[in-house]
Amino acid sequence: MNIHDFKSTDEIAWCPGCGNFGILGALELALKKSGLSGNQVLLVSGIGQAAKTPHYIKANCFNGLHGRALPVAVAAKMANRNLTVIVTTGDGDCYGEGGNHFLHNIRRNVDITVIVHDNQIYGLTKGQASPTTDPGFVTKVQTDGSLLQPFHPLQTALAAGAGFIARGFSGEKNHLSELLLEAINYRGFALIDVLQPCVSFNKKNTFQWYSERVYKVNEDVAYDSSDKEQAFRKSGEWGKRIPIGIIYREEKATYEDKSGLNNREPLVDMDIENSDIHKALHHYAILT
Amino acid sequence: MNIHDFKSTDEIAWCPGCGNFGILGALELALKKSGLSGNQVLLVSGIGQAAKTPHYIKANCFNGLHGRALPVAVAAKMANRNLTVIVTTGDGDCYGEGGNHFLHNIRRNVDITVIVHDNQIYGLTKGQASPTTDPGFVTKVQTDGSLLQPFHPLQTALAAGAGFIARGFSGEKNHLSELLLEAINYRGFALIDVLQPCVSFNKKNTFQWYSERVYKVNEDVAYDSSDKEQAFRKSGEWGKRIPIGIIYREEKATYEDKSGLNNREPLVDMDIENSDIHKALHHYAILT
Amino acid sequence: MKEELTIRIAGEAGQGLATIGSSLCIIVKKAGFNLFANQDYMSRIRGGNNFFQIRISAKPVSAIKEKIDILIPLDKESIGLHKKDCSDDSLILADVKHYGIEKPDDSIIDIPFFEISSGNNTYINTAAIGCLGGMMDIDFVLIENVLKTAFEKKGETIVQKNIHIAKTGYEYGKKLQKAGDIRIKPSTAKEELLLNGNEAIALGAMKAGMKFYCAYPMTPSTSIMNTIAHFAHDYGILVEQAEDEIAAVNMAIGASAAGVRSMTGTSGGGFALMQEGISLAGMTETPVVIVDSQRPGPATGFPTRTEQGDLNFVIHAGHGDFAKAVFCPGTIEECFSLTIKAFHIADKYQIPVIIMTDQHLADSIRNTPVFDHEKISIQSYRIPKNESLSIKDYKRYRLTDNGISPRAVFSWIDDVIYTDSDEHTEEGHITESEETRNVMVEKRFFKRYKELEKEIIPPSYFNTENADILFLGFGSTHNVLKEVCESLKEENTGYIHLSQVWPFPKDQLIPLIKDKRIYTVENNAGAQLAGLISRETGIKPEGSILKYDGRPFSVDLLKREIMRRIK
Amino acid sequence: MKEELTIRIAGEAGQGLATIGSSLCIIVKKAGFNLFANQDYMSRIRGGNNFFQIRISAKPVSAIKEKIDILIPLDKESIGLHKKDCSDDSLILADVKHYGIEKPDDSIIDIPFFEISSGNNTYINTAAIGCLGGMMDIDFVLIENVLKTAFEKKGETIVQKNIHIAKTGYEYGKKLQKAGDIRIKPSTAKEELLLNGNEAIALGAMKAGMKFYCAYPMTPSTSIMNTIAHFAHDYGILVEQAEDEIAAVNMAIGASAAGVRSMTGTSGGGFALMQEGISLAGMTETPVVIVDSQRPGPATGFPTRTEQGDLNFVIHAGHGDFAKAVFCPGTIEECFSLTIKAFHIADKYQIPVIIMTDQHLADSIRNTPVFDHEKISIQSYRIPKNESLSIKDYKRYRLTDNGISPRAVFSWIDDVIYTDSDEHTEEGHITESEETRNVMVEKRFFKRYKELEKEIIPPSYFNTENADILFLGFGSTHNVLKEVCESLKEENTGYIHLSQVWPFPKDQLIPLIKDKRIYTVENNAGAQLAGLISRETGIKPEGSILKYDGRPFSVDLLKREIMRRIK
Ligand SMILES: Cc1ncc(C[n+]2csc(CCOP(=O)(O)OP(=O)(O)O)c2C)c(N)n1
Ligand SMILES: Cc1ncc(C[n+]2csc(CCOP(=O)(O)OP(=O)(O)O)c2C)c(N)n1
Ligand code: SF4
Ligand code: SF4
Ligand SMILES: [Mg+2]
Ligand SMILES: [Mg+2]
Repeated sequence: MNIHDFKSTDEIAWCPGCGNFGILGALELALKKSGLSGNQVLLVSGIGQAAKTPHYIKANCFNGLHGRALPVAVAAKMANRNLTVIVTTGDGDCYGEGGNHFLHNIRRNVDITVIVHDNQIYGLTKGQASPTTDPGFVTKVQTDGSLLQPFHPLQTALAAGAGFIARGFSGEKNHLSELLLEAINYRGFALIDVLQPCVSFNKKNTFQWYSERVYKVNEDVAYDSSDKEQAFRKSGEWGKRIPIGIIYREEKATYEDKSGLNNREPLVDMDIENSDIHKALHHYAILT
Repeated sequence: MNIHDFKSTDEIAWCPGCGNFGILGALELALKKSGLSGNQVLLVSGIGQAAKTPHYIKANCFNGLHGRALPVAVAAKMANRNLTVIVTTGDGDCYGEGGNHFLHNIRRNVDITVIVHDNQIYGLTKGQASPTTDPGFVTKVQTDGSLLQPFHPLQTALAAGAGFIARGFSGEKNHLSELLLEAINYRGFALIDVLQPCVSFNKKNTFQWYSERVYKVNEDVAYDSSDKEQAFRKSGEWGKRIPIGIIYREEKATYEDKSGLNNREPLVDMDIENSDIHKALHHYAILT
Repeated sequence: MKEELTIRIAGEAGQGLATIGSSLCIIVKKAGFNLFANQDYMSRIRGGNNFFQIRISAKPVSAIKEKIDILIPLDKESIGLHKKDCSDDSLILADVKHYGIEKPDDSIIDIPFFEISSGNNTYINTAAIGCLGGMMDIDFVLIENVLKTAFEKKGETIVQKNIHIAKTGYEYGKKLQKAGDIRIKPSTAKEELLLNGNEAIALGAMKAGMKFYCAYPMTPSTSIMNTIAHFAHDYGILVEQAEDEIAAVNMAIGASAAGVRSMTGTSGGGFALMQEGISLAGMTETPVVIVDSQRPGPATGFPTRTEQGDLNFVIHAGHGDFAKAVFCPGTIEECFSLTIKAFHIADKYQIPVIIMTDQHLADSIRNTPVFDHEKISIQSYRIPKNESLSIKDYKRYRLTDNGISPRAVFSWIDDVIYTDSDEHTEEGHITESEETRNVMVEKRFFKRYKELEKEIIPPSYFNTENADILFLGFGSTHNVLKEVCESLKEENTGYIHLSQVWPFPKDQLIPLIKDKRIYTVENNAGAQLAGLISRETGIKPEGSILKYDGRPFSVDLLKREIMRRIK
Repeated sequence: MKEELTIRIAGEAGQGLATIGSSLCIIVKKAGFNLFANQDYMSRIRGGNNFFQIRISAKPVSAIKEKIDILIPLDKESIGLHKKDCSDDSLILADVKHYGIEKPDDSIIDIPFFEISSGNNTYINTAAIGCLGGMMDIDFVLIENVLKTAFEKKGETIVQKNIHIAKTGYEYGKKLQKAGDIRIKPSTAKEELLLNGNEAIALGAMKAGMKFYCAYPMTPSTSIMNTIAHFAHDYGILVEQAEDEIAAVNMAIGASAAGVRSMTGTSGGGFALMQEGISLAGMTETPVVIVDSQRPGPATGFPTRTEQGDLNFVIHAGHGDFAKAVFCPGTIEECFSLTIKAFHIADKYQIPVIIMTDQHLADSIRNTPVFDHEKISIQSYRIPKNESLSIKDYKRYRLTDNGISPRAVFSWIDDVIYTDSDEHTEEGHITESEETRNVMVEKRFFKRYKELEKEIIPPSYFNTENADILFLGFGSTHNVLKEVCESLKEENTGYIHLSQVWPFPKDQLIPLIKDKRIYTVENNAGAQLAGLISRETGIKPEGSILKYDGRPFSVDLLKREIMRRIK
């Protein structure tokens, strides 16, 4: 009874009209196309609206702590490299509370896919500024408007050394599902930041606001996603025009390649009932 | 009895020959030149060899937790904007345990100076890989050599939006002290990553190794430190040649400017003994 | 006329329950009644099912009742979901046709809310308020005024429309007075505050001279930050949202080390992340006030519900031995006054102080006499600026008889100040000496606790002398315990409530409980207070009345549970 | 001939104390003696003053003595610093000329170490070892062999040079036998292990089938990671250094959730950062083993020294109520066996298990009988791969009688598995239901503890029946308690040692301590064990013998303190 439709029956707790529905649909589509079955996929999340996603997909799920999806995800992949591991996280979850894991897991380059539902707001906690909130945006906490410079996820990921960096838009479901499929198939840490309107708390960066700005980067004939400097420029674009698509892509050795995990029995399959520690004990043994 | 020589009498616990001595000397020099007196300066650090620095300088000191120098430093500055706040931290302290504060305090852009003693190793805990350790470097934990891609502090700081980004070398004391003075005088978050040989645990990136590679970026006539794309390229250089000097510099509004802190009485000087909360209570008062 | 009435308005998240609820609170208060309003909501923004419940009474009240007298369902689903909390006498006000209720039973009173609202769902709230007002015989002018203020910003047309609809609902309500007389005896008129526990904590912090608040959003603590942010300009406070809770606590410590009273607030998971920082405050002797607004754990748990499960975690917060104090206000008034005390103790003894509250106390609104704020005097324990320049040879950790070193402010004194998280000398430099360690432990731990014991808040109690059996609680159970035990005075019961759990008020408690049968009443599974009492007093409670389903005790449930213990 | 001897070698960090120390341990062990070696070092890499101390005895020993018999100072400063720990009979072996000692007193025996070392400071260690060997009459072949192994990598010339210098030192030592006879009765020969507590923990983890170790470096836990990394290839273990301790614990949980036995290790400050993760393990019912290798707090404290100050912090780790177990090995053997048990309990009951050790136990080396590892059988509690495919309708949190749900492995079963940190249904989906909450608390907390109580490790004890007065300890004080109390048997004293502090072995302890005078012996300021005993047994200790200067109890100090309590 392998599960290929990825349809969960859990009731969805998002607001009607939320951009998360588009992402959910695109992810379902990508998973269906991937040919994987639900028991081979592990969805990992932290806490937030975005982080509820794994419950709405019929695949394995680890819904952990706010900000801590990445460590769980990479370790699960290290433990069982047969899993396809996908993180569904929010801008607060991934770039705020989880910022340190974001930086260092890019360096680790474990083969996982990270989908950031980026609504530029803390949704579940009712609308405080997130790392990606536009400057000047007013909330109940940021009463004079957000003072901090916004975080640039794509540019930062590039500088930190990520090999697959993309931006999607929840309003472009097919395009997004293609991106997701590419990310899933990419070997290494793949980041997709997805523009996701929050109809309840972000009255600035609305569906319309994004729609008027996004354009597909690969429609731009001169765009070469393997050129890092161009990617730096492109990932800095945020204003009248916002690029979506694969911003940067580079094939390189993953953690599993370098650590030898790919050339051995998965950790989870090892026999643990008969560890023979003679050799290690011998190291400490002294015959009088 | 204002203190202008910044000479502490605390016994120095570093190894003989350590690169930290050069940084300490350069910092003392910069502080002397700054015309500040010790009681106006606050040195904040976390834990590590680098983080012991504040004890060796006669200025105010908050030597806090491993990885947590930045939050303490920026908050102290917010509380008392008359202080010149300087963080002395290590590559592990700042980019490892403290990575999230690094990212978000760049966004916050409080006027502080951050000196990272970058020995590409965890010194105090006896030589494990740090975020900046070169790939393949063997330690007792990384027995097959470090597998993670190294962290690029300057490039990442650039992408994250830092306005003052520099690299120094502890072997170039005068050059370094000039950099430090510029950083101290810069309004905003100033990062100086300082190449610092660890004679005890880093037998690869030695004094000689660095000496053979470093060159001053401003000797390069074509170098314009206000050009972000050029800075991206320059900050990516790491190999045969390693640039030192100011890699990027941009004048912009600080947190204190934007929050209004600069136009008001410092928090620390406010009267706390006579808070009159009539107005706030009135908000909740209902007359039957 | 009735003594009291419990009204529940239930519907989806996003149907404006909080708005209708708070308008109703103001109307009811203005009409001269006492009230206690609590919220029950899910961890989602739209949909699901939430409720706002208001208990209205001639006498002051501050706990919930189990059964509701009037249910106003804002959708059909709410009828089924809340039926279980209705009694035989309950009235359900519902638009039978609009909700498509097929066989309305006797308890349902059909009111054409949809029609009253001219066929516009968004006005049903207003129609319901009007109707309730009519049933309760509240002067319509009060309702009119509240609606005016509430809709002022939306323009005159909207205001008039609301008033019109409320009036129509009001007339319906008047007619219904016969169906169930829900008029309540009026109370005496006076100016009072209408606010919840978190707002009271925020007010306390402002009164105490806090100038720096730094936190990461987390339910149910966020409204402290919202409230402080709202008044930040008025009181010159800097509110900063941190990137995570570790930053929040370290920033609060940093600002405090620089001489500014500062605070942070969070809930269990965030409090967990602050452990190392709390230990840092202990070691560096930096005052800091931290609010743990509890919700049910472990881990993410029930984000919007209530529990008292962090007691042990909070009193043992931070690795190593150092002094701290933990307050747990039981009333809105205590939320205010103990926050002020928290700053006082933190500053005077240079220690971390934790205020433990929970979702129930944090979010529940009641009318409270205006705080006696003018009589409160705040004292700063820093070396004052004008005395600072004469300070010579300053040592941050100077040894003194009582363990407290005078605290100077960076840049106010001429000398420099060393602050250190390692074991340190009087000067604040790192040391490896065992002798210095011994005197520093003495200073931070033994001497500090000796001082703190002098300032312990004694437990409050009722009928302890005459009672055979006593019920003990801490924090938010105060009100329900009080109401129940006062009503059971004749049964030889009494109660004791702790507003401070650390240092534990053992000397004050032992005489009260010695030779009595005691039970604890706790909103947790671990009977944590019972354990604490055993450890600290050597007296073992006979048992505990525990509730850990994420909901507060109702007066009725607690009464039944207490009666079972008495028999 | 003597029964025993304590030798201390003292000098700066970087003078190779650990190397000389461990060579000496091997030589002494090979010569047929028992030994206990502990390290005292500063939080720095070079300079300062550290020592390596070895107690050599005919009988097994595992605690330190207060006074040293032989001091070998590697620099002049060490003479002054360690004089206080010498008795009138102590010998100090020093190169009077080389150190420029002006008026050597009687205790100083002048040995021209510098000259023996051909004027090369780096060989002084070797000269000292040779000299000690000669004094103790150890067969030189043993010394030669150890030096060969130690310097093998540096080439034959260096090996020969060392052997030559050792031999010259040896001859000096032989001549000194008259000055102070330090020969010890030999012991019986057998194969034994020579290792410290952390190495034993690492071996236990390997035996238990741990395949994933993830940690952030922190003294004194780092050597667990080093040891596991050393053997990682042999046992197919993945060792990963995390970016911080929050990542470390969440990674351990992630790997475990995916079906792999995993562990992390840290010290107080890092353990503080793991609190939320521990709570997550509790909520998601994910097995995980965490080592807290204690050092003195609060905050950074004394990074390289010892304390037992985290007891309360550890047993109350994590917000909310959930089941956990805490072991605190007292011996090197227990470091091994309780680590295996920790994995067993974690896996069987799907809970976090914490192993509490401390710097003293972690870093001290002793000879220990070879672990009986072949008899230990390890059982995995996952649904085995070959049974997995027949699993239908899997529910991660299926309700069962004992609260334990069968644990399936992702991808092994056909069905999917939902794991959740919010309150959840049997399927693992988020819920808001109060009924579900109640059964889940029942499952995670009440039923789990019921099961765990069945597996509690009973306290070990000595002379409890006859003694009037008992001394109680936990963790690393086991050995010193044992040695002292056994020597005081005639004084009607006994001891009890706890290797498990949570769930607390109250049923086993009460009969032992009832009607006795009891004292606790603790390496902390807070008398935390005493409080725990009061709370859990209702029996209040009369007092506590506390040491909190960062150094372990010596046999002599504890004996004096105990004698004071007896009188
Ligand atoms: C340790 C901790 N801190 C804070 C929270 C409260 N919290 C839950 S979700 C959230 C923000 C979520 O924002 P984001 O990740 O952008 O998700 P969104 O709801 O916008 O999809 C916060 C702060 C928590 N659950 N745990
Ligand atoms: C929470 C916590 N984790 C770990 C440690 C242990 N620790 C102390 S210093 C250090 C690494 C220091 O490396 P770095 O910052 O590069 O400083 P360096 O010693 O190299 O100058 C670590 C891991 C600690 N003190 N606190
Ligand atoms: S609050 Fe915003 S992000 Fe959350 S479900 Fe609603 S619309 Fe979506
Ligand atoms: S260990 Fe390295 S960084 Fe630390 S003091 Fe020694 S040489 Fe310097
Ligand atoms: Mg968001
Ligand atoms: Mg370093």
